[in-house]
Amino acid sequence: MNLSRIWATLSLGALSVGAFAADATATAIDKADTLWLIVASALVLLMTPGLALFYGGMVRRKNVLSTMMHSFIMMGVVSIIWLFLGYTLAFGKTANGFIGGFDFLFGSGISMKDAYPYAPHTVPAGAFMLFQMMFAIITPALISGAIAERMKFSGYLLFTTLWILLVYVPVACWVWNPDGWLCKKGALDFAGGTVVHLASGVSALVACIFLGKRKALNHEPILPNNLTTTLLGAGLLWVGWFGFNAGSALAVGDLALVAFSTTHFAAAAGMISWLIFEKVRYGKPTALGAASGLVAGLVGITPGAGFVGLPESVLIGFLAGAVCFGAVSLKSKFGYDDSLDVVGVHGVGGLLGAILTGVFASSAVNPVVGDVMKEGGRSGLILTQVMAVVVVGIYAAVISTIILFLVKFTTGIRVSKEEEVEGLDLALHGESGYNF
Amino acid sequence: MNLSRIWATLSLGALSVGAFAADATATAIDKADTLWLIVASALVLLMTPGLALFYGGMVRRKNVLSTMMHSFIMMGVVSIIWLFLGYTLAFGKTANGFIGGFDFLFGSGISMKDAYPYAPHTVPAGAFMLFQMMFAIITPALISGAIAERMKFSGYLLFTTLWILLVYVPVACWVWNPDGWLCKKGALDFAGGTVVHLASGVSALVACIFLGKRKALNHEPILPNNLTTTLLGAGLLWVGWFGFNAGSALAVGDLALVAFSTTHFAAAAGMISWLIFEKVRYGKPTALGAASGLVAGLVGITPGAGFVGLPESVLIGFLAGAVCFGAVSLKSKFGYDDSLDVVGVHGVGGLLGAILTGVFASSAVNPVVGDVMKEGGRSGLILTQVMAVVVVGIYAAVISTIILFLVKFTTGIRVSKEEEVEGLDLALHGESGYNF
Amino acid sequence: MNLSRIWATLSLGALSVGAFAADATATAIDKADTLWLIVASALVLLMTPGLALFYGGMVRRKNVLSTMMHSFIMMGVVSIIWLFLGYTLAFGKTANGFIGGFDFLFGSGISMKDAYPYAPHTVPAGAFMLFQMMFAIITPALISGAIAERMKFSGYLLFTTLWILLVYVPVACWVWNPDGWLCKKGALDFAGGTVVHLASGVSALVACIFLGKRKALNHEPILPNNLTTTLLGAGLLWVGWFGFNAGSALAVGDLALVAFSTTHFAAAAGMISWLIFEKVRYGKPTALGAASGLVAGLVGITPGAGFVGLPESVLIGFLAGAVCFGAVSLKSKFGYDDSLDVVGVHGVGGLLGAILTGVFASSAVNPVVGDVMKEGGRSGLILTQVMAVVVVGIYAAVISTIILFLVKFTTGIRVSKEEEVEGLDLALHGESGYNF
Amino acid sequence: MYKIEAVIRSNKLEDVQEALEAIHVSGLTVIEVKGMGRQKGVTHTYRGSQYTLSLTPKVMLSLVVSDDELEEVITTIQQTASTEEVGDGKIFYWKIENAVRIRTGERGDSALQ
Amino acid sequence: MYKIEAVIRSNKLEDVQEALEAIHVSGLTVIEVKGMGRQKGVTHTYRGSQYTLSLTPKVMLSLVVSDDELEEVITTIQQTASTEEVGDGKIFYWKIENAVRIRTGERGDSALQ
Amino acid sequence: MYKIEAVIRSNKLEDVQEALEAIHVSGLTVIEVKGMGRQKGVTHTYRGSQYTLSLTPKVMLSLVVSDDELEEVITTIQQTASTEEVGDGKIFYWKIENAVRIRTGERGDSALQ
Ligand SMILES: Nc1ncnc2c1ncn2[C@@H]1O[C@H](COP(=O)(O)OP(=O)(O)O)[C@@H](O)[C@H]1O
Ligand SMILES: Nc1ncnc2c1ncn2[C@@H]1O[C@H](COP(=O)(O)OP(=O)(O)O)[C@@H](O)[C@H]1O
Ligand SMILES: Nc1ncnc2c1ncn2[C@@H]1O[C@H](COP(=O)(O)OP(=O)(O)O)[C@@H](O)[C@H]1O
Repeated sequence: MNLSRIWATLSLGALSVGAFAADATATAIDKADTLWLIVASALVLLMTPGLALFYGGMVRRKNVLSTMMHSFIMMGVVSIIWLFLGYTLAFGKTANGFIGGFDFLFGSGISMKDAYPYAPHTVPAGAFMLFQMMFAIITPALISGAIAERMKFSGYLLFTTLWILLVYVPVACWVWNPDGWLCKKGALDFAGGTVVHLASGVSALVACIFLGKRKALNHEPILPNNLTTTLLGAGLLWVGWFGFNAGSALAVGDLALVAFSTTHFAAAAGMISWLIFEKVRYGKPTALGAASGLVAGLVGITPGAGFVGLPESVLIGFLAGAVCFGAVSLKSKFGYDDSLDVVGVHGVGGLLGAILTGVFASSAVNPVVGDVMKEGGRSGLILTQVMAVVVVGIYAAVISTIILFLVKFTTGIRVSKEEEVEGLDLALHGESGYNF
Repeated sequence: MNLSRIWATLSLGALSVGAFAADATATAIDKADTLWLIVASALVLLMTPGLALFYGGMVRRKNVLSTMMHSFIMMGVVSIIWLFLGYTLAFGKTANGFIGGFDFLFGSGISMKDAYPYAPHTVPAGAFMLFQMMFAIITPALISGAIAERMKFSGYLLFTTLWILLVYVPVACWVWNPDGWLCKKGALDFAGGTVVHLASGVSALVACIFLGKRKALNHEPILPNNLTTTLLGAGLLWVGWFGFNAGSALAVGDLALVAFSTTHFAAAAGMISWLIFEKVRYGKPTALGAASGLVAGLVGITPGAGFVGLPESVLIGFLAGAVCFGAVSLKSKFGYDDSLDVVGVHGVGGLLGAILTGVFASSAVNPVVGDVMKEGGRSGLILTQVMAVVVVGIYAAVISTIILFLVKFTTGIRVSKEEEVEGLDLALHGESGYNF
Repeated sequence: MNLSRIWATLSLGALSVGAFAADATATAIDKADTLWLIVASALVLLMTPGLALFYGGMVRRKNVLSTMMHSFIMMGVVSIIWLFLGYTLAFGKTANGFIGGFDFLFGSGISMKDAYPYAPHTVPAGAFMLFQMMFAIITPALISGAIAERMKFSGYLLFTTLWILLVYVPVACWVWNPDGWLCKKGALDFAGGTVVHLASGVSALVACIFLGKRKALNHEPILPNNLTTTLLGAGLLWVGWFGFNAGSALAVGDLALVAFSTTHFAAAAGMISWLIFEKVRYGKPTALGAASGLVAGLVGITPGAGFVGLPESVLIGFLAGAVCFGAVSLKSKFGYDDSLDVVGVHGVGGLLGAILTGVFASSAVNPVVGDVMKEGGRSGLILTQVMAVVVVGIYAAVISTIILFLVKFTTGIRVSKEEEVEGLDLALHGESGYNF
Repeated sequence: MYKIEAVIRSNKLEDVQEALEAIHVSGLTVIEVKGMGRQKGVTHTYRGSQYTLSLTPKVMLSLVVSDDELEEVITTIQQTASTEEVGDGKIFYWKIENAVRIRTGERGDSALQ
Repeated sequence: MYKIEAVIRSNKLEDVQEALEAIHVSGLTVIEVKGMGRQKGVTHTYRGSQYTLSLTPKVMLSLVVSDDELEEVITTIQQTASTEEVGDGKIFYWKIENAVRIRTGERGDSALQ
Repeated sequence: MYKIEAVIRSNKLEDVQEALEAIHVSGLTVIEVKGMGRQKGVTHTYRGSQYTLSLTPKVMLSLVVSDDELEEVITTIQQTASTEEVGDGKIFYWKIENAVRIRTGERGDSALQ
């Protein structure tokens, strides 16, 4: 991932293609680009309620609200953390490439008129901060699928607060801060395959092992309470993901269009592929399979959205659908209880996508790919991708484990057996989802 | 419909009005226009989950997922078909005006930087391809409402695949390819009254007659399982329709604003009109009536959205609400089982809208109208509209029938009586929508 | 509120900051601004279905459709009224500052190419009319929460029709018409704290007292039928509110970004604050509390969205969450039956927000603030804010009372006891929300 | 020991519950049911059609009482649940052999207290 | 006076209702239940797993008839509800002591009419 | 032949079902009910208010067994469903006249197998 280069290429590239407004100089603010980032931010925010529905529909009736709360509360907690501390640690001037400085502490110094100072953006810094915040909101919410139906709400709040500051923010700094060390290594991650999906997927694995299985697992059927909710959530995720991936171009132009297209086709292919494998393996293509497959496709294309061509995006989506289906099916073999398959979809999908980005990235699509392959060629790029994945994966796993211990010995981490049986909605929130 | 002329007018018109950026030459890419098409594409995609909800809420509980799948799966299947084959057959260079050539086969030659080569667009070809794809996705999904609660999933997949290639793509070529034969005749269809609604409505009629009635019809009450879902779907359709109609202007400007406004007012009037007639006829205005009426208004205005004035749009919406209400009420007289009234709403609404476009189109709103009325005047335009409707209607009916026979003798078309009684969700997908 | 000045500042300000396109003169139409208003209008429209879901989930199962209808029907009724009469009375040339003239009667004279004639906008008048209409649609729908579960549908239609014309339209004229008398007094209301939330909140109070309590209150538990619906609604409201507040800048630029940010942070803080107080007071943080708190934050920031800084928006959101929580908790003490807490959230939140706008408005954020404080300084501004709130509050209360009497003696206002027991869905609309 | 099954209007549930508590009925089980009887069903409007559902939502109370409580309980239910409109419902009762409290395993009248 | 409880297939409800109306059964209460028996349950597919639910949705009819109606009602239900496939359900019946019409308070066979 | 009605905790259903299958109970009907008893209800928080619902969700098992199975079935249910906390529920049983298998029309004990 090397966004600084991408951005440079973008604005310079715009000059050379001539198709786009020719009066854009490297740091001039462009109204259309700014508007796109505003709209994309709204679209990415929409993904969090979308995720709440996607996850909420899959749990048992008695846990639907607690599961949805896991996503909604991130819109509150992470936003405030981001404004006051997270953004500056991720995107402040970094000396060492590991963590940002305090130049934007408490939201100071974030201009609504001028661009982010350390990269040649064409949008005001405030727009960039908002857009990045939406990513920070959804990432810990993704993890919540793994620990659904049994985690204490206070423990979840403490966990996500620490996780944002100790895992997400540093990794975002490494990969997305123009001076981040991974950014400089030339690893490619267009919209967060590593930062968002891999980091959350690995942490989800650690967290669900740490928490242990739900009492009901392998004992009584655990069936989704409302799959129409899950389908609606999947639909909103698809739409929001256009903002996520195409918005990551940070400008209106060919890269945004490429990212929009590859996102769409990967989602389409992921849906079809999951259904085919499901049909072959279990005899019936399911609605939940369609929803899961499209999400797998979206996850798989995320790191490569602005680097690969359209036919390649179909292939990536198809592979993501197939591999994530396989990963989810194998889950029971490994014996951890990842309630809503965060590991199988986001962890495995993010990993696969990062590596496939290395395989399929094309300089015809994005000149940045030529730059990063100058030294090591294709195999060098793939190695860099693997390295980035491994480093981020190990880091996320280690820090998440430490945080989980900390949570366990402070707020506590798991609800009591009685609360689990009663359901978290009533036990923790004093409500039930439906009073029909 | 004569989009090539509309586009020409638009970009030239922009020069003359002077209100919009004056530096636009006929084929220069405009960033705001490009962004609008990106956003409009996302909005139109949102309509498909919206439709899934709209339809899904209306069937019986046991068929809610299978009905929603009819829409969702189109986001997968049609997308891939479109990229590889559909787009080129619809919008490739056409010699005869009947079917496009292979210049964009497998997605090749679709530029993300330069405009579509055969019309003076101000947006990159990739954006145009994406936007058109979203229309192709929702159109066969519309048909699914007619065959809900009894069609085999495999049969549906085969039917829609063939239908897209043999009905939608040719008709789109005739009407929307700048060299399509109907396009050259000067028929007006701003956003798909004929291509989308009439074609799907007629095919829906054929399909539901071909399939036969649901066993439960006239035997037990068939009540919608969840009207809140249907209302939500209607709300999303309304919002998405702004992208559908106003996006069809392919540029930010007065036509987009006109189309946005007429779309809104027709939906509003359609809702009111349906409710009034329902109140008079059955004594109570229903929530489903509100949802149906607004959709009828939206369908009715689609062909004329960029050709008529605001007061006319209120009238069109009102008439669409009234006539579709009547058509739906008469359904039982004709004895076919159109489960969710695709014929009454999309078929009749599309037909009505196409003709009313002829009646109310105004050159004050859109100079293209002056062009097409130069030869035959108002009555000539109306005749052209009728002709377009008749040709497309007959073509869709004939080809759909052939496809249905083909499906019947390959995958099979209708579920067994037992599966119908059990419900398609469990029988075909191994799931149930709600596990409360 | 002084939008005329804001707009002037905006377009002039754009010149001085230099960050935005420098070729914008005071009245030239800008494509990016126009597109933003189109998109923002779609976002604000989405809020009405969002509100339908937010409210619909909170009532008892038997009233879910009637409650959702209260919102949906406004999309029909208010749209038509607005086009033909409302817009001209609110935004037509006003001599006295109290009510607009007839220059836009029946939608005539609303240009789709040129700007609104009485203010230096950079968007076509049609876009402005549409955007304003979306506000007019949702405002009476907000009131419906107070009278849910017991009002006659015909009475509701008559009430809202009169209310739009006799309360909303005049108040909008005073505050948002560039020649409105309150506008000229220099009261600040960025996006409708007074016009939308206070006016609806006060009218809601009057209406629910007038109607009397629901029979079931204090007799049987009244529990929300579907909180997942309410959460979804809250999510859509949040996203739509970006259009509401940031769209009110009427242009892409720093003010839109400020408003977007403050909106977001106030919602986040409102959610957290409500949950904290709820946890302290009742022992458990609820999902409905999260939804209520974020809406309270959104309401609270609405009048100040483009006038205050980011840290101030966090504070405003936090205070709004806390104060609205308190107001809602005290409701039972006062003995009126405000079914869904319109008074506690929109009335109190709008009031608080208007006053806090006076307290925190900063000329560093928006130069207009400097202008309005030139004469009376900070305390003068606060006094003006209080005055605006008092005048609008009293006006809304008086006129609403008169309308309610009128409704009572014509269509009737409250359903019969039997209908209330049976549920309004079946009694008034002949449907039930769920047939599971 | 008697088992009483009473089908009543859903909106009478709260009142009946209160009335029974007032005469110290200690336990009660409630079932949501649909009833067909003389009362005519509800009419649903669904686009072009109207369906009259013959089944109306009701609530069934199922409770077991000792022999000496029987009459008082029946009278209480009957009087509280009656609106004197068609559709008020029915009470059925019959002698049963025994009751067991699951928690303790005890049987007989004491299992009811 | 007899109480009949019949567990039948959900999709047979309409037919049975009609058949009972044809023999002038005046009242009926319907309960949604889940049954376990010889019939094997439905298989749900849920991502990587398949669950066979042992309980199948059924409908239970609960009705009280006078002594002389008993046989006809039982035969009607049995014949209408039978598909001759496993899972058709069961009818149970027993003598009960009395019925009360809530509306009027009247007891005995006349409460049933 | 006996009818047994057991109101148990919802989360005990799986266990009881398994225990009954282990003693070869062949059929069973399950009804979702709400119960009032000594157990205090659940408290719902709703904005400014808190409601304690007196009714707690429970599951009612309805099964008919032959005379010689009765005791074993009752003991099995009682022991499996007991948690020794208030709210475990009750078992009621009574003699019934007969059972009919709908599929075949056969009556008596053989209809139960
Ligand atoms: N014979 C019966 N067996 C079982 N339930 C009955 C019987 N008759 C009536 N019911 C129940 O009682 C309810 C009310 O009966 P209905 O005849 O409508 O009114 P009423 O009892 O006031 O004459 C019905 O909806 C049904 O649930
Ligand atoms: N002993 C029983 N007690 C109560 N209900 C029973 C009993 N046996 C069967 N049932 C009910 O009857 C239904 C059908 O029984 P099943 O054994 O599957 O088919 P069949 O009656 O055709 O042999 C079951 O689902 C259950 O609800
Ligand atoms: N007399 C009764 N008649 C019918 N059902 C009863 C009766 N008493 C208790 N129940 C049912 O049994 C459940 C448990 O009873 P409860 O008194 O709470 O606990 P326990 O049986 O452990 O003392 C109740 O919720 C109710 O459904």
